[in-house]
Amino acid sequence: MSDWTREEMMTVAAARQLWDGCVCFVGIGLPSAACNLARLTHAPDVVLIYESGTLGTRPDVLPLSIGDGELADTAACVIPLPEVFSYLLQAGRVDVGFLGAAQVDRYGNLNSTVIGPYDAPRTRLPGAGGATEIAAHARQTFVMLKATPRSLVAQLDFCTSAGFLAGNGARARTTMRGAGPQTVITDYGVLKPLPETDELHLSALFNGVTVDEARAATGWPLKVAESVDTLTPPTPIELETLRALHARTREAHRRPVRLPA
Amino acid sequence: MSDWTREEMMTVAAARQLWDGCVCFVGIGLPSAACNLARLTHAPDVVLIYESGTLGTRPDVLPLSIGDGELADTAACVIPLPEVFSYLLQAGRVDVGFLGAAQVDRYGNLNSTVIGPYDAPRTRLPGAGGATEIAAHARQTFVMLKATPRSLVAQLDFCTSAGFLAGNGARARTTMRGAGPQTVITDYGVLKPLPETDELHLSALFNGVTVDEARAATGWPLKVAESVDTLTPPTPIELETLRALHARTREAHRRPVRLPA
Amino acid sequence: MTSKVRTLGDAIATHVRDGACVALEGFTHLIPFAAGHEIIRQGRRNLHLVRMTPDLIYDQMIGMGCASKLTFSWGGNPGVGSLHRLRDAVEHQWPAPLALDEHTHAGVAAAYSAGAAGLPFATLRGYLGTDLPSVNPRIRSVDCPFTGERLAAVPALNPDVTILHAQRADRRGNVSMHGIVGAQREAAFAARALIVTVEEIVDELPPAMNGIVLPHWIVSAVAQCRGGAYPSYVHDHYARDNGFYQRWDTIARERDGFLAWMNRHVLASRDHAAFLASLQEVA
Amino acid sequence: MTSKVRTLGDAIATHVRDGACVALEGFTHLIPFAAGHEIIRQGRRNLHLVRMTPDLIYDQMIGMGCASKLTFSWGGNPGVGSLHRLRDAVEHQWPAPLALDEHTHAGVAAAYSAGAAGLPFATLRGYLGTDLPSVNPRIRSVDCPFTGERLAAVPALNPDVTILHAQRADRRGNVSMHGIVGAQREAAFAARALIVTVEEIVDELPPAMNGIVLPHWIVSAVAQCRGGAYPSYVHDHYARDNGFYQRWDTIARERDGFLAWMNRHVLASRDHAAFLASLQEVA
Repeated sequence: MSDWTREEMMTVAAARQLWDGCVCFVGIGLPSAACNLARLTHAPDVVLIYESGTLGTRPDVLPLSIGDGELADTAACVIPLPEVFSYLLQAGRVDVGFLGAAQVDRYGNLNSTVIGPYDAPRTRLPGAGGATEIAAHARQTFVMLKATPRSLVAQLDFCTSAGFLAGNGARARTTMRGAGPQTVITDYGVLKPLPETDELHLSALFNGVTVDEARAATGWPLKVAESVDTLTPPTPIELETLRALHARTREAHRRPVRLPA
Repeated sequence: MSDWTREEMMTVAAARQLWDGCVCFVGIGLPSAACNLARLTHAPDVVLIYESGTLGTRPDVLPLSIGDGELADTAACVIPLPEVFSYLLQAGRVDVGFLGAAQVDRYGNLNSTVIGPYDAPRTRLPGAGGATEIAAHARQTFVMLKATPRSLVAQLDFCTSAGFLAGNGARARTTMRGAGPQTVITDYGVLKPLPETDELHLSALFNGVTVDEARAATGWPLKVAESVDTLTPPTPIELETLRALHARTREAHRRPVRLPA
Repeated sequence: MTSKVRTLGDAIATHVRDGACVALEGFTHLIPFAAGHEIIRQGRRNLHLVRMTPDLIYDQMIGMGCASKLTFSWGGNPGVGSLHRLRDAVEHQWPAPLALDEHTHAGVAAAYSAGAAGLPFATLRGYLGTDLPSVNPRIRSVDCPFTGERLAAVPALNPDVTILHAQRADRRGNVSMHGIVGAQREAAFAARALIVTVEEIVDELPPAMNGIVLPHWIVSAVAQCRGGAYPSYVHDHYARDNGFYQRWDTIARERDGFLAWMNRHVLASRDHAAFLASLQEVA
Repeated sequence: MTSKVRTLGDAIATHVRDGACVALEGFTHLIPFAAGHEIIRQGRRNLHLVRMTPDLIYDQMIGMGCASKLTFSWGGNPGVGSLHRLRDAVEHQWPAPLALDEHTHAGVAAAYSAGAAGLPFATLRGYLGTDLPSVNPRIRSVDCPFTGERLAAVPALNPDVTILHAQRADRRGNVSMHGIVGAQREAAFAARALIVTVEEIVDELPPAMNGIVLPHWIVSAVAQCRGGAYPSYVHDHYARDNGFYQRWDTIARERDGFLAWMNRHVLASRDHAAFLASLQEVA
């Protein structure tokens, strides 16, 4: 159990950020694993909201899509999608939103729209979905992505979701109510915004990762905290719970689906 | 069965205006009796919507309030009140709205707000409720009220719900989509708007009522159609159905209510 | 797990302050009578009451001097007639003047929805061709930035406290309701604090799928209060006491008779159970 | 009683014309695949497709040349990756250019809601600090007439036709659905015509209380189509075929392979039952 992957550590690091009872807007993939890991370990009363309108859902296995049937079956209730965005997000009723992106810049702004020019894209990405308003309205957001100089970039190709905009308090001067990206979890460690400038800097490293490695994976000159924490590796309970969750999920999704007759 | 009251004739006259399948926004009192009479006679598929959000309801007895439990039990579905006004009325999804009022003027404008000045009322009435937007958005409206020179007035004390405004096409020049009050059913007969001026004129009388009686009960100089129809008295089936409905209603509402323990 | 269960007295004392903007919502069904009586007993003053259909409980609160302002769209005794205490306040300023912020159902419904959605105003095709905008400066207009069309605008309603009655809650504060729901969900999401009285408190509500649930993190307190909506009704629990609504017309017609009734049945009763028992004595 | 029951072929032929604005809604659950295939079979062109989450069925319609414009907020294969046919249309104009009207989920949801409510535009706190307004002239602003605050505005969405899949309908055209419902009700009320495919048609639906019903007078046609949401799912009927979503990534990656698959399984199949049978042959 002492061996763990970087992806497992990302998930564990994200799960630890959640507190019991917090209301959390969950995305598919790593965030979904992290949120359910938190629920199955230290935060049994975390409230998980999937974009599909399932509130307070408690799936036994991880959903493959944001709208799997099990999310509806185990939810406190299922609400229409317009209400998810108006009554919950826009009204400031969500504590934490999780976001991923193709690109993040040093102020935590995100691109999930295009690589290259909008009108003649090199790569057309899926687009904003819920991210733009999660970024604006969740009381805080956590960003999760694997770090490369092409994902942690000096300049976004397109701004899909606002972080701290140009930094130095620019976000606080808008009508956005959420506090923005307070934690960026990469596969080398954790970035956090600096108090004055809002610039993301290296706050903590995974066990066994060096500052140089972090700098090499970051597309801007990465500022480093005076004392960089080293994150506690996954505990046996965290690792067991996460692996059991993944095993249950693989097992469930291996079951063949019969075509409707 | 050949004896009938003026109130019964009002109800029957209103019921006959409804066609099978029409979508009808129902008010409590005479309109509710008229709509259910239509449903129980010539219009079994009339869709009754009560303001409380009960759609396609089929009560066995007349409700005393707009939100009686039986309306919910027998409804196709119950929707939230904001949707009644936005998705149904405002969106033009209602064929007929029924309105009552304390005062109606010659252009079918209605007052249900105050008698006397608004800031120092002689009589404070309940107010608009749903009437203002029913008057604006139902494809057409039917108005029901007992006629006296104090209810059919030359000048409203307050305009709560728009009819034809100042007449002569004034309503058609607004953004209101409904065609306005196409029929006013009083306890002497039926008024309808004239094509050019929009002024309400006497179109039909109850059997046994004279034009002079109608004029005396109207607070403005009432114009009279070249040939005034006489409405067919209630048929035996109409009268039997209506009286049975009222009898069932009285019986149901006589049952004592036990206080919750 | 944090319990949201409180006594009704505690919930009102904690969340309803003098001068607060308070919405006791309910559309014929699920009207929070017990909570209104508790506000009267605790002697709250200068409340800004909000409700689409102020009915008997608001007549009682206004007549007992709790309110200085009313936002509403229809103020009557449904199927019976006038609210005499509301009329007395408006027509003769008794027991105190009552400022009116008068709308239509569509306007209040839109204003609650905007409040629930965290928007500062609501847009509607409303108030067209009427005198209401001329007596209410809170009815304004906005132009569509695409078509140029002029529409009505009303400010969002965000009560300091919304109070509802419902069928069930769990200890965590999740609330389950069914039947006619009026604008209660919107008034709940729009509120800064939310108190819900319920017929029954259970350990944990089952998953509700598309059923109506007020999720616990928008609920400030739940209080068990059997019969808490009487004389209105609770679907699948008890029926509306239409006779009481009719009798109220007589009880409330004169100031003295009204005060005597309120003293005997509301003020002299410790809580809602005692209130219901006092009515049994009369019957 | 007028029956609204039609064959799917008739319903599409009657209501979906070349150049129409069409929304096939569904959020992971209840995606109207069978109806999309029928549109492809009938060879519709120049459609303006609308959907929050264009997924495989829109990938297929775009790749088969049905569409010239797309209003959307997230275009991917959920949990898998890209929609290759959508990307090919945007990146290389194959088989035809595709104009984008790009929004966020909150924006499309608000635009459907405004359309359902008969309003010309929707207001939201949206698109803040992003590049989206700079590439989409249909994202504008409106000032609150009470606070002066500037908010985003989007034009209402009123599709010529909305197409949904649901669990049940009755002959009159009332439709009953449950589970995850996305923005389907709003898209239904916003539409000028509404087609619903269902797993089952019954003589008369029972009273639904607070359940989700599309009332018959907003429904243009209902068509029975078992399995009509496959490879998405229908709560209480069949599960999502996650494997198909994964295989689609390979099928749709190259133009030739895509066209061969569409020819064999969609164009060569008379209807949805034949489509499902053709997949069985492969398996």
